[in-house]
Amino acid sequence: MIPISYYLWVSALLFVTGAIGVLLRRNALIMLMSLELMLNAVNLSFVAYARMLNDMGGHVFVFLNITVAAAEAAVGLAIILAIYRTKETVDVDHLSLMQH
Amino acid sequence: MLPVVITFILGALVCGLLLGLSRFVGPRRPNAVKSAPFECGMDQLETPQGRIPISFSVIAMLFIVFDIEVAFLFPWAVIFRQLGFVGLIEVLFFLGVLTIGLIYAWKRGALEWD
Amino acid sequence: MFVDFIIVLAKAGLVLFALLNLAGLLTWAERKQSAVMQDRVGPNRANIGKLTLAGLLHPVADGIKMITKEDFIPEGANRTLHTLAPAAALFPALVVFAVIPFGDTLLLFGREIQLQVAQLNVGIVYIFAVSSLAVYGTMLAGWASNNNYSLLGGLRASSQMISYELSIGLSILGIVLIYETAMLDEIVRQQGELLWGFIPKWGILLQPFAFILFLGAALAENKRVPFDMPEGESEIIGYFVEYSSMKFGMFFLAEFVEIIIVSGLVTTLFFGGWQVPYLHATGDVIGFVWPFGLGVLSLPQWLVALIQVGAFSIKVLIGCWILLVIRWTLPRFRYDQIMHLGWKVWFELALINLLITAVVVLCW
Amino acid sequence: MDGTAFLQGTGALAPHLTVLITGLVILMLDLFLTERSRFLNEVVGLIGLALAFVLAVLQHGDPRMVFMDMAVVDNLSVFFLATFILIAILTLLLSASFVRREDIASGEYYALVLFATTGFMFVASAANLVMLFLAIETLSIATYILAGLHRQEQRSLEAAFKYFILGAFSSAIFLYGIATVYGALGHTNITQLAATVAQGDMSPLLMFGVALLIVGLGFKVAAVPFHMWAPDVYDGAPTAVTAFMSAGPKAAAFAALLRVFYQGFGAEDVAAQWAPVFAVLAALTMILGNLSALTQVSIKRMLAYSSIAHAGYAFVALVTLDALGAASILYYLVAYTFMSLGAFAVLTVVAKQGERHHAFSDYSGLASTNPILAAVMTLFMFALAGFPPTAGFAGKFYVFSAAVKSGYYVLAIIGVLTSVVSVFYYIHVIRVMYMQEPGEGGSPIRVSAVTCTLLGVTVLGTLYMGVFPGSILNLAERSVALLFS
Amino acid sequence: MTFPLLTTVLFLPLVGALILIGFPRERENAVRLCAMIVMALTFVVSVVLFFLLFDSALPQMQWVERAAWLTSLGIYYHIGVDGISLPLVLLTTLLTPIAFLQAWHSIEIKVKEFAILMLVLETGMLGVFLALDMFLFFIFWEVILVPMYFLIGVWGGALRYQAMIKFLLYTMAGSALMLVAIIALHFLNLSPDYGGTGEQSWYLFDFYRLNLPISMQKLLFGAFFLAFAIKVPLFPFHTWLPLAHVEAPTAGSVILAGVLLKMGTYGLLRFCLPIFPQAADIYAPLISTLAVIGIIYGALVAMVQPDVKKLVAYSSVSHLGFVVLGIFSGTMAGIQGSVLQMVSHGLSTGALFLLIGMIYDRRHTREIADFGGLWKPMPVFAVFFLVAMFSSIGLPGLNGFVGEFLILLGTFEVHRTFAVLAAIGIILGAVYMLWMYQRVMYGDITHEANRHLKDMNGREIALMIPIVVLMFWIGIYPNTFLRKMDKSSAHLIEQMRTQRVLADHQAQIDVQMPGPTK
Repeated sequence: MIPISYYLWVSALLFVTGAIGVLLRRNALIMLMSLELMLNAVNLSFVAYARMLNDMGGHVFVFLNITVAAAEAAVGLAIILAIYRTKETVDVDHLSLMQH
Repeated sequence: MLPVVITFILGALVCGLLLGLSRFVGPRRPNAVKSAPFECGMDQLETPQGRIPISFSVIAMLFIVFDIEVAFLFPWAVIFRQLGFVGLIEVLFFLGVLTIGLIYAWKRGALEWD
Repeated sequence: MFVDFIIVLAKAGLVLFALLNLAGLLTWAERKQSAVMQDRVGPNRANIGKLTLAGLLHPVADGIKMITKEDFIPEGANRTLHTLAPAAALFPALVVFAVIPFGDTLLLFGREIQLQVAQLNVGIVYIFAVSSLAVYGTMLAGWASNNNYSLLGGLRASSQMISYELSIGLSILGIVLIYETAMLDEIVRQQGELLWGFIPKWGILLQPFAFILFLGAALAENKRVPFDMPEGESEIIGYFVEYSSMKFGMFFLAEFVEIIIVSGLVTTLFFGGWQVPYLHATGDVIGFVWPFGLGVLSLPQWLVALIQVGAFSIKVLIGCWILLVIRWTLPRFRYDQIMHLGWKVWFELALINLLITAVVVLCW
Repeated sequence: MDGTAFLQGTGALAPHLTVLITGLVILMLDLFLTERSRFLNEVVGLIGLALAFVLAVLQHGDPRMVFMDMAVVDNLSVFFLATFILIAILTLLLSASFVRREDIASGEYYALVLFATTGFMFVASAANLVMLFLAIETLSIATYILAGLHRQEQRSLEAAFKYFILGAFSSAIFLYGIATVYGALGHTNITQLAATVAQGDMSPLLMFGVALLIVGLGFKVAAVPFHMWAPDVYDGAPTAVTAFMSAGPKAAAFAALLRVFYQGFGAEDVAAQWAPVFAVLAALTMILGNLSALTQVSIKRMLAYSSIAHAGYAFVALVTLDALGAASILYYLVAYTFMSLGAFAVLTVVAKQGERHHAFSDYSGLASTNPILAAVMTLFMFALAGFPPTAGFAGKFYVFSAAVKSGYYVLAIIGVLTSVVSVFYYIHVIRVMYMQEPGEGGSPIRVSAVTCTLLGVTVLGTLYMGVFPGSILNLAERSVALLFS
Repeated sequence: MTFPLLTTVLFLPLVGALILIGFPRERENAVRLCAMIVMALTFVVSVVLFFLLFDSALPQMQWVERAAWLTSLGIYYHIGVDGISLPLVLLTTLLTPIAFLQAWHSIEIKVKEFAILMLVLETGMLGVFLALDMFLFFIFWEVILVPMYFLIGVWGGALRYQAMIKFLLYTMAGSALMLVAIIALHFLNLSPDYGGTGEQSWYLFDFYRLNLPISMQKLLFGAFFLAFAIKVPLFPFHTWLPLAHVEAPTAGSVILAGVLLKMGTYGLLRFCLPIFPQAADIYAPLISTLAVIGIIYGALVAMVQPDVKKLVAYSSVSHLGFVVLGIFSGTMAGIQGSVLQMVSHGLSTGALFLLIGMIYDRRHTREIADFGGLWKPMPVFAVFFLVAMFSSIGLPGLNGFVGEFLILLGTFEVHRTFAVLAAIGIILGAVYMLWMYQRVMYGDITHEANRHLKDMNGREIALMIPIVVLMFWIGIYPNTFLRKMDKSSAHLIEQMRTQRVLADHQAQIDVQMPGPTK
């Protein structure tokens, strides 16, 4: 039996990886994927806790979170696509119209 | 869990074996014409990195949404009889909202292909 | 523990072995079938000595040929992904079968062996999940080939696959609603019951509409005629145009494995799986009951198991044959027709079917 | 859940559902409308919102949990519901001519506004952290799209993207916080968190979760130092959307803060942990928000920073953990709604076709070309700066009263001093309008009847809440009473 | 319930402003006339109040009106008037129409807005003097800034932006802290520890009863003092004043010097001293010092000004130093003198600004060097100027003398040095004024433009007459006014004394019975 804390650590690690990805990567798509990574890391936490607490709630929440993640991904993709079609790039460094 | 793991390993082995066979048994004599992209004998005008039709992306997004819908329906379907009438009403509302989304996408032409 | 492991290994190996061989056979069957339908002879050349075995050696020859052909990767392609793509296409097809029960339990040396590789309580979800992975193979193949046509073909193929996946899911849901479980063996077991005492409770009877929807969607998912627009080997170049050697073979193989899986699923969900009508499994005593209670006949357990596996196999084979016939019967759709059908007809029909089923189940 | 509970729950969520269904109806209706009949979108939206408002107001009373304890109906939620519906109504009025002028797909626009409003409303009614998260996501996703709805406009897309990335980022952090709290306490029911905390000791895990919740919500309200997305987003988004964003999501985030930190973690020993953090956030937000606003050359961007600063004031009240403080947050949010939407309405009008005119210089001489518009804008500027007798003054007064009452003198002093700083940039707008000659193109601007109505309502609201703040504050006090019982 | 007289006075101008909003903007004369009528009405009402209705025998607030406003916080619409505020009310209602009349022709653009703003301003100023509820007071205190901002910003001179921003930010910075202090007082009043009533209240006289610890008093006193000192303006917070005065239109300057500055001194008298008597005692020397510095500094700087208006502006710094000195002397004479001096200064400086405005309308310059020999073309003007100047200097027989005399008297009782130094300020005042007068009025006409200047017309004379009459009245028979403020001033001092005694008593108890230290 793998202890709960292992799952939590993995989850934390994934979460931080995702966060770093969002903050450091300049490619919009990779940022989006990092965001998804963060959400799924949390899902891992939820499941681990739910297992630990022997509570169905956590599992249900994961379901909901997956939906949210999907909706977020759809919207994110749509935005990135719209940008790509006007700018021909998904590099966020080119998104600087408002930095004056 | 174990049977699934074993199946996965076996499946991966088969795939690896097939890949390995073609890699190591077959001859290897590449030349320029052979490794050029196949376009019925014409030279390739541009490499595929430009835009792709937007409809594919739209389909992908629609799929995400509706696939989630289906995923939500699975647990519902399993315990449907326990939920009873209330379960039906709630799922009707859920499906209703998504159906409106579908009608919207439909009317807006997201499902049209030329 | 170790014995368990061995048993599982044996089951998994057996299933894989059967799958691959059957797929090989199907390539032959398809060619023969087409020959029959087109009043031709079909494959008959490959031989060992004088032995042609009605062309049965062709699949073997094909295999050898593919292995010995050159495996080249087009210029500018992503080598890793290009290599990975066929595996990604074949792998899901190979592992899906793990949850399909091909028989009831077999009592052997005092050990109860489940005739199913993996008895998952989320079997249907597993199928759903794993078969979705096949999209990656298509997508990667199209994308990694550095070829415009491949890319377009890959996009079309994957769009088509995901579009019909929704219908597949929704049509299966009707079955889940009725049998109230996502376990495939449980579904099969329930199909052994009788309705009003004489009609087998098969899915096809309870969900005829879902069967049609499922079959159609599965065909499209499998990119078989009439939905073979993305590959259309006769005139269109599809997503694996840049593949040669065994890599191409793997795509080919995957297609035939999928045929078996579709057939297996149809059997399991709609045709009672390994159930033989009126053959009950009650403890170790088997009653063979005529519809109007004419008499009882007991069969030994191993025989029952054998009959069941045989029944399952026959059902699957018939399914495969029907799929092959369809392939050579119908003309091909246009791509816009495929998508139109998937989103505007199949999906809605599946939804309506599901809701009607729900209402009926509730009012039952 | 049996049928009765289901019906009860549906009844309790009637306002939410009304707004949601109105949005869906608009979405469908728009598909069948022609250019001439497009006004029906607004009509339907207003009718639906009005109905929802009535339904919401009817619900006040003792707290009751519905939908398996996922949602709660109490006076606090009713107040917020009313506020959110008000925001939506005003936004609809504000957008009517804007959407037409900028050629934005109006069906989608209104539908999204209503969906976002539904999200706000669920935030107010959430009795469970996960429910709260879902509600926040609902509103966020709708607002991401709204921000990018001007698809031909690169700035709009850029804004949408930035908003999306940081919004989703903060959501993830918030969610992680929820997961951690769930792990630490074993459930996520807000109304029972307090009891659970009281039983057990405060584990580091719980504190970690609370910290994550703070960061997540901090992003949502754009509290310094989590504000970096706000100016660009507010600047780039279509102005009507900016108006909506400056009022709605912010109010919703405060509703969430009240629920989580007052109702959930309001116990004294837990509060001792988070209150100082909020105090620092409040101070930073007020200072940096106001100072950054000073240097802007675009009024829209200036208002964006000012919006950050105003969140800082409301934050001050949040620190107090006091009934007056909580009530003053509610009051402030309503007041800010009027002021901000009014000011942005003027912005939409002055910006003209294509939204090119947001610089201070575009307002020069507005008083001679459009005296009434200038006068209205002046009122809003004074209100935002906190001059009596406007809603802005009353709001700040209550907030600072609460701060002083709870002994946060330093925060109150920072608050009043930064208000003085803020006068500088608000006054600048007035100065440009009244004390400079109109530049070229300084022609009278036609203001549509709907926009006039909106301006009238916001002006009246701003003044009424300034002269007779008592009525709304009483309502607010009654609404927050349950947090302190 | 009696007729709400004070409310009438207070809101009559605001009602006028609201009526004016409906006027068409082209009908400038109608707008002017209407505004004038409203202002005149207000003046009449306040005159009636002052001379006929006010009972000078009563020390308390009179005509008190109290109505619930924001009940949940205990805020009331609470106004009243006593002998200290009444003269200032009268001053306000007098100076506003006069200032407006002066601007009859000199304000030509946006007349409607100007009239509205003047009316709003009048309400604001009256509100400050009438409010008994601290919240109400603060509202009026802040409201004034808005019209004042526009008056300077729209109709002001070349540097008006700088002037108004400086004016606004200075004032607001001060009042911001005062707001916190007011709120703090409210909550201190809630707790029984400090002798508060324990009820939700913002009533001024409830705050009088508070018995706060010294340290707290010091802080709160500081917050109040800063707000008022900036408004007065006391040295060294005066730097906004010259600019604002010079850049404001004449009407604005008149109001600013005549009334607005008095709000600062009024605040010191009404709030700082009675609420924080001990802190006031502690800081009195320091503040008196600042006042004296202001007196002398203002006078010296005024002396070297080339600009007449600026000169008068600096003279205000000097004169208001006297008022502050008088207030912080804490004596009956000092306080009475201060109140009187507030009125006098309003009259004299107001008059000076009006006259400067008249000459500016004609010549569009205010440089002393540009004038000279004005006596010849404008004899009437010169006479009026002379009277106003003498009044400002404090010539006996005119109003300025009485106030300054009383202040010096009061100060002499407590701080002789300050009194002596302040007296030097008077002399300096005479010097710069007379010098200026000499350069402007006497001598030869050096500029041709000055030769054919028109003398004052009927309107201008008419608006100067009441001021001059009052100057002489106060100068010759100040008792009319002193009598009215007598009881109230005494009452104020009495209150402060009892406070001190109470505090001392408390301190003694503390010493005798050292309780557990906090």
